[in-house]
Amino acid sequence: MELLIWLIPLLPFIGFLLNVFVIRREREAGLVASGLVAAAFVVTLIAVAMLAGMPPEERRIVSTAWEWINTGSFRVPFAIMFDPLTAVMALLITGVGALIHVYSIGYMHGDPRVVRYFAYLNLFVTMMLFLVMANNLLLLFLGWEGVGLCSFLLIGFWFERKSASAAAVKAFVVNRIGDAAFILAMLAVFAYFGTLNFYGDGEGGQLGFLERVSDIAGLRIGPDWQPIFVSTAISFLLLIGATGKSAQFPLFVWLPDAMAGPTPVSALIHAATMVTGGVYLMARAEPLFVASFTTQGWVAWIGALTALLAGTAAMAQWDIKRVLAYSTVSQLGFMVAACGMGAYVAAIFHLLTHGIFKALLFLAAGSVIHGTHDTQDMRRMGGLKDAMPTTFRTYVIGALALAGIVPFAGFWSKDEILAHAISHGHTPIFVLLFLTSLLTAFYMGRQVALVFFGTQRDPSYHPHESPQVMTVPLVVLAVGATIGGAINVPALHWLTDWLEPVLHEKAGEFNLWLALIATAGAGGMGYLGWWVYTSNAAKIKIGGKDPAYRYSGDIWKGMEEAWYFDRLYQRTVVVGFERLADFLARVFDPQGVDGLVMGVGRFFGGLANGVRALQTGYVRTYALVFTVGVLIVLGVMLWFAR
Amino acid sequence: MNQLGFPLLSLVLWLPAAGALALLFVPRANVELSRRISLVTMVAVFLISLLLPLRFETNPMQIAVVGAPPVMQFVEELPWLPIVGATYSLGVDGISLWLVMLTTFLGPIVVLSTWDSVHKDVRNFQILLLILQTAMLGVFLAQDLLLFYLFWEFTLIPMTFLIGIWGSQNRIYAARKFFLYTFAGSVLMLLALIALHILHRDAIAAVEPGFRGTFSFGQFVSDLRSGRFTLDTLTERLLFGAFFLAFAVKVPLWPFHTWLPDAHVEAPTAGSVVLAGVLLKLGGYGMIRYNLTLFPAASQWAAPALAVLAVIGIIYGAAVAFAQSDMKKLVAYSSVSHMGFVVLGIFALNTEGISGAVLQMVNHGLSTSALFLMVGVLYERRHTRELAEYGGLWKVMPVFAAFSLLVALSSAGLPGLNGFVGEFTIIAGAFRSPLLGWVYVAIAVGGVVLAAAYLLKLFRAVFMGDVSQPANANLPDLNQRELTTFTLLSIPIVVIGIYPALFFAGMQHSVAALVAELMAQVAGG
Amino acid sequence: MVPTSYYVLLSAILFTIGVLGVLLRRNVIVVFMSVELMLNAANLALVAFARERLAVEAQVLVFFVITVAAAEVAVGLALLVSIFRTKRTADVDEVSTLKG
Amino acid sequence: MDSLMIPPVDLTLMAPLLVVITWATVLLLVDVFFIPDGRKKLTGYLAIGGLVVAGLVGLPLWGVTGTTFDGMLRLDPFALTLTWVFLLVGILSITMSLEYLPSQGIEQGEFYPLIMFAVSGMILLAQGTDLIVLFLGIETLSITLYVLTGFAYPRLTSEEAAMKYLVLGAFAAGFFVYGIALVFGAAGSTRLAEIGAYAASRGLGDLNLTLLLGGAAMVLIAFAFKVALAPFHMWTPDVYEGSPTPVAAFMSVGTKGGALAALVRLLFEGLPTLSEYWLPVLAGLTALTMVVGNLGAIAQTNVKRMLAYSSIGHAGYVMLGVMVAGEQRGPEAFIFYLLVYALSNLGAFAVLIALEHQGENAWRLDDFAGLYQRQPMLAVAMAIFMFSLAGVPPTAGFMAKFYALTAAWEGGLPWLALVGVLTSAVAAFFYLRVIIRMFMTEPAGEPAPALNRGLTVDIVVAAIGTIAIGLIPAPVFALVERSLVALGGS
Amino acid sequence: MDLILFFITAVIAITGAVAMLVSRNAVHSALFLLLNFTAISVMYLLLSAPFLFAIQLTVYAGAIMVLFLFVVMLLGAEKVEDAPDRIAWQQPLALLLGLALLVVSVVVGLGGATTPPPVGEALAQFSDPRSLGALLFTEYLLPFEVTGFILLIAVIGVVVLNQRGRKI
Repeated sequence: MELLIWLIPLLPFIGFLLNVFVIRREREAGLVASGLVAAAFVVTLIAVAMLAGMPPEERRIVSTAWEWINTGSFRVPFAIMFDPLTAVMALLITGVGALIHVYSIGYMHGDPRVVRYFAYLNLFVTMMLFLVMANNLLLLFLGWEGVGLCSFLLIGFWFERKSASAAAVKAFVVNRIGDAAFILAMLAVFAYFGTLNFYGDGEGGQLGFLERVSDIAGLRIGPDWQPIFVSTAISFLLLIGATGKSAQFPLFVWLPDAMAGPTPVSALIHAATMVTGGVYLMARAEPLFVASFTTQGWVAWIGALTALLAGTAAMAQWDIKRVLAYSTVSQLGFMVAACGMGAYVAAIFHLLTHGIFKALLFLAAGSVIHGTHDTQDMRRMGGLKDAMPTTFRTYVIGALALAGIVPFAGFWSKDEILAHAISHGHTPIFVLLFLTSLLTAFYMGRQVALVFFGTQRDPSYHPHESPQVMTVPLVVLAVGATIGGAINVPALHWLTDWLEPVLHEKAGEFNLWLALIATAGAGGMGYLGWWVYTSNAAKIKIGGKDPAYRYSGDIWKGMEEAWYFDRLYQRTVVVGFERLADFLARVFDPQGVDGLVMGVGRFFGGLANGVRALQTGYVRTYALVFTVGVLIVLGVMLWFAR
Repeated sequence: MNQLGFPLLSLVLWLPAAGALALLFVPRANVELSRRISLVTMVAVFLISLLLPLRFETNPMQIAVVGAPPVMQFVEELPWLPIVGATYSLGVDGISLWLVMLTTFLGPIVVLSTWDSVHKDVRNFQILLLILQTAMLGVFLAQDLLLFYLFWEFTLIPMTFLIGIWGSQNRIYAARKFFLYTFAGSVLMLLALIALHILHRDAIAAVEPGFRGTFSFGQFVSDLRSGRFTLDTLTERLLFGAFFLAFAVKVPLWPFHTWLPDAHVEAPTAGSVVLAGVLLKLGGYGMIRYNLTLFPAASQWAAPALAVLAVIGIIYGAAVAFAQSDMKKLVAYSSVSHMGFVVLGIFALNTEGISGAVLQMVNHGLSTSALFLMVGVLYERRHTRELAEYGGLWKVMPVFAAFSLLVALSSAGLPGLNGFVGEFTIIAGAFRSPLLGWVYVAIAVGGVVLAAAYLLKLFRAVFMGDVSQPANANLPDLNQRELTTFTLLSIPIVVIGIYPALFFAGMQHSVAALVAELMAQVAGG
Repeated sequence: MVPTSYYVLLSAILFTIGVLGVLLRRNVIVVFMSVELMLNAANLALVAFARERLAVEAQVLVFFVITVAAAEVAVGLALLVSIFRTKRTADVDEVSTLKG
Repeated sequence: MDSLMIPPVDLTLMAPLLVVITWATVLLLVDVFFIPDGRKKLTGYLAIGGLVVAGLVGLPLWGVTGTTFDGMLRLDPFALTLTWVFLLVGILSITMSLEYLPSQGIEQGEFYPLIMFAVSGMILLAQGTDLIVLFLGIETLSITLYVLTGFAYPRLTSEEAAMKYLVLGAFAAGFFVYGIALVFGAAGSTRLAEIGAYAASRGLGDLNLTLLLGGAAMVLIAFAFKVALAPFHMWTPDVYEGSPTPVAAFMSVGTKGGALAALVRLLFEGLPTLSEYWLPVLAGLTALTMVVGNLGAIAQTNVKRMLAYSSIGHAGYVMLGVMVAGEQRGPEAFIFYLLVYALSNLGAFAVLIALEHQGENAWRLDDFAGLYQRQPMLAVAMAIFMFSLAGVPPTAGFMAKFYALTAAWEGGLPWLALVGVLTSAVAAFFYLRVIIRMFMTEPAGEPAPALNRGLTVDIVVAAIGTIAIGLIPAPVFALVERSLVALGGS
Repeated sequence: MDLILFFITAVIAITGAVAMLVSRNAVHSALFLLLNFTAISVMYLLLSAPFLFAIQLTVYAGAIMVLFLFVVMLLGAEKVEDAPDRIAWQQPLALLLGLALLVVSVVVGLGGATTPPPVGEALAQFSDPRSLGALLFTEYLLPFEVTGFILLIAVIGVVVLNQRGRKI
């Protein structure tokens, strides 16, 4: 069993190594990469089955490979574990991952660097698996940064494009800000618990910190006038880390730009898996978060605000992928908000369903892009439903799931979150989230209308359906998006039970009224979106403004720019830092610090010139100086002899 | 004598010098032969030095009790200057072990890098490299303060020539600045050595008449710890300061860093590699070996202030690096930032901090050397170091780009690669240190963010985007030699990243003993 | 008898005048004369002290000093003559090309 | 009247001195009568022979301690070691002059005997234990050097230098004599031992402190002038620059060495009990000297003049040892430093000579440009000397500086050691400048300098010595140490 | 009596010295210095050192001063100080220093204790040139020899410094 779980991350890693060092041909690369990830999926399934065979309380396998860091009291093993939470994450990663790998074979066909692409993809899966399988924060961080790296590589895959390289660097650096907080959180954890392990190895050894959260109950740090709870400090730092990775306010700005990468990448990394890392982290560190009421409030508010903010931004985008990107941010906001409200199972549930249907949407969008010869601007699309029927159908399924229409997967998970918000009294959060869900339906309706209905607005290309290697994954995912909700439908709540050993949560009650209202609202808004944009199709011009712009004006503009946050950062933080760096480098360092050093040199030079000036060449001056010396020597000696 | 029965350390120490001597007899025109002799020597030194970690006792029999001198291994001792009690004594412990290995490891790499970059007076270049190698090894190996100082100062001479003769346009200015700055920085250390010697002699002579004094590091330490020799607070602080200044200039700690960018920018690639790879480590090593060990109380006293400088250096170096358009300058300032981490770790004064600092020195040696080699590869092809001159090379030189990315990420502290382990251990140490605490760390972590910013800026400017300059369109990718170089460097970069315990294990005992002593100082006074 | 201190006082005055001569006069020959005056002043003091102690050695010393002074003057004047041949001056300020 | 009773004279105790002085006198005659113009090199060889013989004659005297001429001369290992150093300096100076003189058109046979006379003056200074002997020794040395300084006839600067040297030297001699008078007035004797005994009698009430101190101060000033301690150093740069280069080389070590040897005797045999008065003064002068010498050198672009200033600075470093010669390490540091300085500095001057051509000098820094490409070995040797003078390991200069600083610290002058290291950091600047010119700039198109045998010998000996002593100083230290066991007492 | 003679001589000596210092003609200076030397030789007589009196007159006043005068005449260097002083700033400074030096030397010189003036046999011995001569050849034999060499060196020096001009 221990060996088996090691296989899960290792299989894709082997794929990575093969693709880097051995494989040179496109065909082999795709097959090997997809095959190994699929194999990992199978292994994961086996592992899950074995896990299910164990008694619920013992469903955790921990395996240590070697001591990673051991210096002083600071010991971190290179250890992974497998428990129910990890299991569902791993299933999502390997499952959706395998499909996306297969899809990529078609999508990336003909790209000169496709081998490298699959290598990156494999590496990503490896790192993502490490992220979810790590048994300590440091190894989690390894995966965390590792997926960040792969994200960087894949966003920048078409590095020739300026936007791609800029987006890649931006993604990495913005993530780094969150990571810095993550590092601090790790240090704090280590300082207060003496270990970074989540759980003990189950053999009577040291317990992990998640099992010992009570140790820090009531502990406070900080200045006397403003002490904060240690649990708050740690969880808040983790929260900042999560906002980076999961693209939450205020660090969400990198994700829309990240769409510069190949679309399957957007599907895998920037929708289904990597960006959910933050949510996973919160779920994993649930005892810490729960221990801090303050942080939980922050988490909920950040999630809800992000959800609304990104939802509004998604409404006003023209780029097919940017809509989905903001939608992803928005949905992640849902999950985060759920975590903040204590609905961890709901968060994970939504994570899973969202992983499936958002991957579907992205892949379908990719199929659209593929079929329209790299067109991404929805103003140049329209009427594609006939040219690409499979894509259209799967896309609609994905859209319905995202919008939260019964019985698609998104409905169940979203509803669970909303129900939790109501039932636990988080009314403001509920309002925000509900509003967002309405917006979601609206912009998905808008998108479907813009892309698939009406007439093709840009006749310069001939749309065609994608090859089977791409459509088959779409169909598979569409099935998943349709029935995926089943894993935690209110009556069965399999997922809740499954996660119970980790998240200790009982199934919530199904709120029929809410479900009805939400579905009705979503259906209505979705239709509204579809209707507005099909009926106004004629007003949409390539490069033109949105019909809604007429009514909302600058507000629409603000939505299109995601309320100018990106630009705000650019103009304050980035420019400020650049100016400061420039000042330090061009003025302060050469003239200040080095100037001081050179000043010392000049000082001695000046003294030297003084000595030189005294050396007049006149022997009488020399005698004069001599006499001065005589007087000094005599004077001092006589002074002493007084 | 030692666990091997033959003077391994002397062999390692003097073999490069012997190679230099042999090169003297090679005709100046026979360029290829000089290079080969030099390479063979360096490789031989490295292979021989491999015996050190192999035969190193990670947990020596002698248990480190508080008050005992540091346990040295492979010890050699010969009388050298009996009149002042200075001896030719060599030894390694867990702290110097890896630095010695770093030095011998970088030796062949440096020589390999000269193949394409140095065409002027090749033989003498190699001679200087070999001599420099001996000098640097001497600093790490010497267990006698006078011997140490001798090697310490001597490193200046070959390096100055390397910069001054083979450097680029502004080389004279840089060479002069390098020499004078570092020389001036270390003169006070000479005085401190003398003071220590005399104070110690006077103290011991009071007990043992006829004692003529010593420069033996081990004896100083054991007498200090056994209380036979004590320093009053002011003296200790002054001596500490004198030593520290020398090391701080070398490291270089902000604000003593301004010689570094000049030296790096002007030095030939091999020179930069040695400078960044090993020479800067002399400072960090000196702080651990001498400042902390000899003056524990003063170290405690000064640690917070020095850590402030270190933290300033981390941020400042990173910010200034970010603003550079010259690749070498960028990497040079990144050294300021990275070495700031090292100093921060050292003055955390705990096991994590110090062992992290040692490992980080090794890491920095590997990563930054590789970065300079990377700049060198580009410079040989295009003869410019301006970022604006490049772009899109990922397409043109994919292998090179891959290695560069690896190196940049290692330098930026990506987990799984070497840089992260060092940095993280250091800040873990600093966080836990009662002298420093989270404020220091919170700022230092900013350096991690900025490191990603400037290194990716570098990477992006060179490798990403389209090939804008026609001159870049047909640049050849790495040749066999360069490939070997980068491959060799990548191995430890990855190995340290995923299995640092191997390296920590060696230094554990020494660092623990040192820290125990520091702690005893706190308890005692 | 005249007290020794009177002689010493006189000698000090003469010595100072000699020093002033070196400091003030530009004529090399006069400078040499001033040096001679200094030596003489010293001799005077020496003899005065010798008389006080009745130490004959001091007289011997004076003898040596006079001899050495003569030798020095000889060399100095020879040098002056040599310089004068090219420079045509005995002004000590004129020989000031070496400086800085 | 009574027959004169000449006190017993033990000539063996002054054998080296005797050999040098006799040989010089005879050589003078031989030169005039037997050696034709144009072959004056032969005189040089003979002079070298004489110095070598003098050195050999001294060998059996190793370890002998004794006085002669009624206690006016003293032979002890201290004096003997210094004698050897002086002989070495003489030999090296003559070696580098052999070709220099004809190339400058100033070859005259008298040059070599004069150098020998100067050496004899230095030996006299090392051996003398009576103020009057010291005075005469200084005058012997000085008058010889006045002549030698003015030796480069067609060059006006040579005569100018001689004139300046003479005027100031005579001025200083005036103070010396006045000092002797005052000391005699106080102590009633010129013997160092008796002065010491008198000075030690303080407390008995008959000590005439003011008189003694005043006299001692004036004598010290005269020595300080010879050693070129600031502010009595003003003559040094001009005189070094003006005089023929071998003479400058000789002076830079010789004069200093002789005067310092005498100073050690004076301070530690005559005035040890008064150290509380003279030590601060001398320490102040030393500090000033190190500062002024090294600062002055910074501004120079003329290497010869730079070396002159540097010699002032080095006088300060030697003084570190001299002042604490009462301690074990003082005289050791002094002699060791002197020896090392002699090697390095003479070597540097030899390189300077190698660059000079017929009738012209090549002392500008620019003349050193690219020397490495023209004459690699010469450049390397010069670099060694420069590093040694700057005190950078592993050259002998470092060891010497290290030892001098140690001695100073031990002697209770840590602040002076501090000044020493700080000024040596300043000094690195101008030594490095020469090195940079030689190695890192392009040659200015000058033809390769001509190296002759004598110079080569000089440079090679000096370079090897500098490196060897730097790496393995123990034997030399041991020698110096053993030679000094006897000093301090008596 | 002695005291009066001393004062007269002292005044003459100082006058001679000062006059030497201030007179602008080198010949005058030499003559004034001669006056001073003569006065000092009288002092030697007063100090019961007749031998030195003779030496002073013959060597100094006779030989050296003649040498001075001779060179002055030979070179025609009586008046070299007509040109303006290039370092005139130094004059007041020099005078100041001279004053200070005088004060200091007086302080030093008068620091000496005064023992009662000696008389009798011992004084006679002191003033006897024979005892001086005896000392010269016994105790002071070495300095005496060295003085000889110094003179030799001086002679060689003079020759060396002046013969080559003719040669070249």
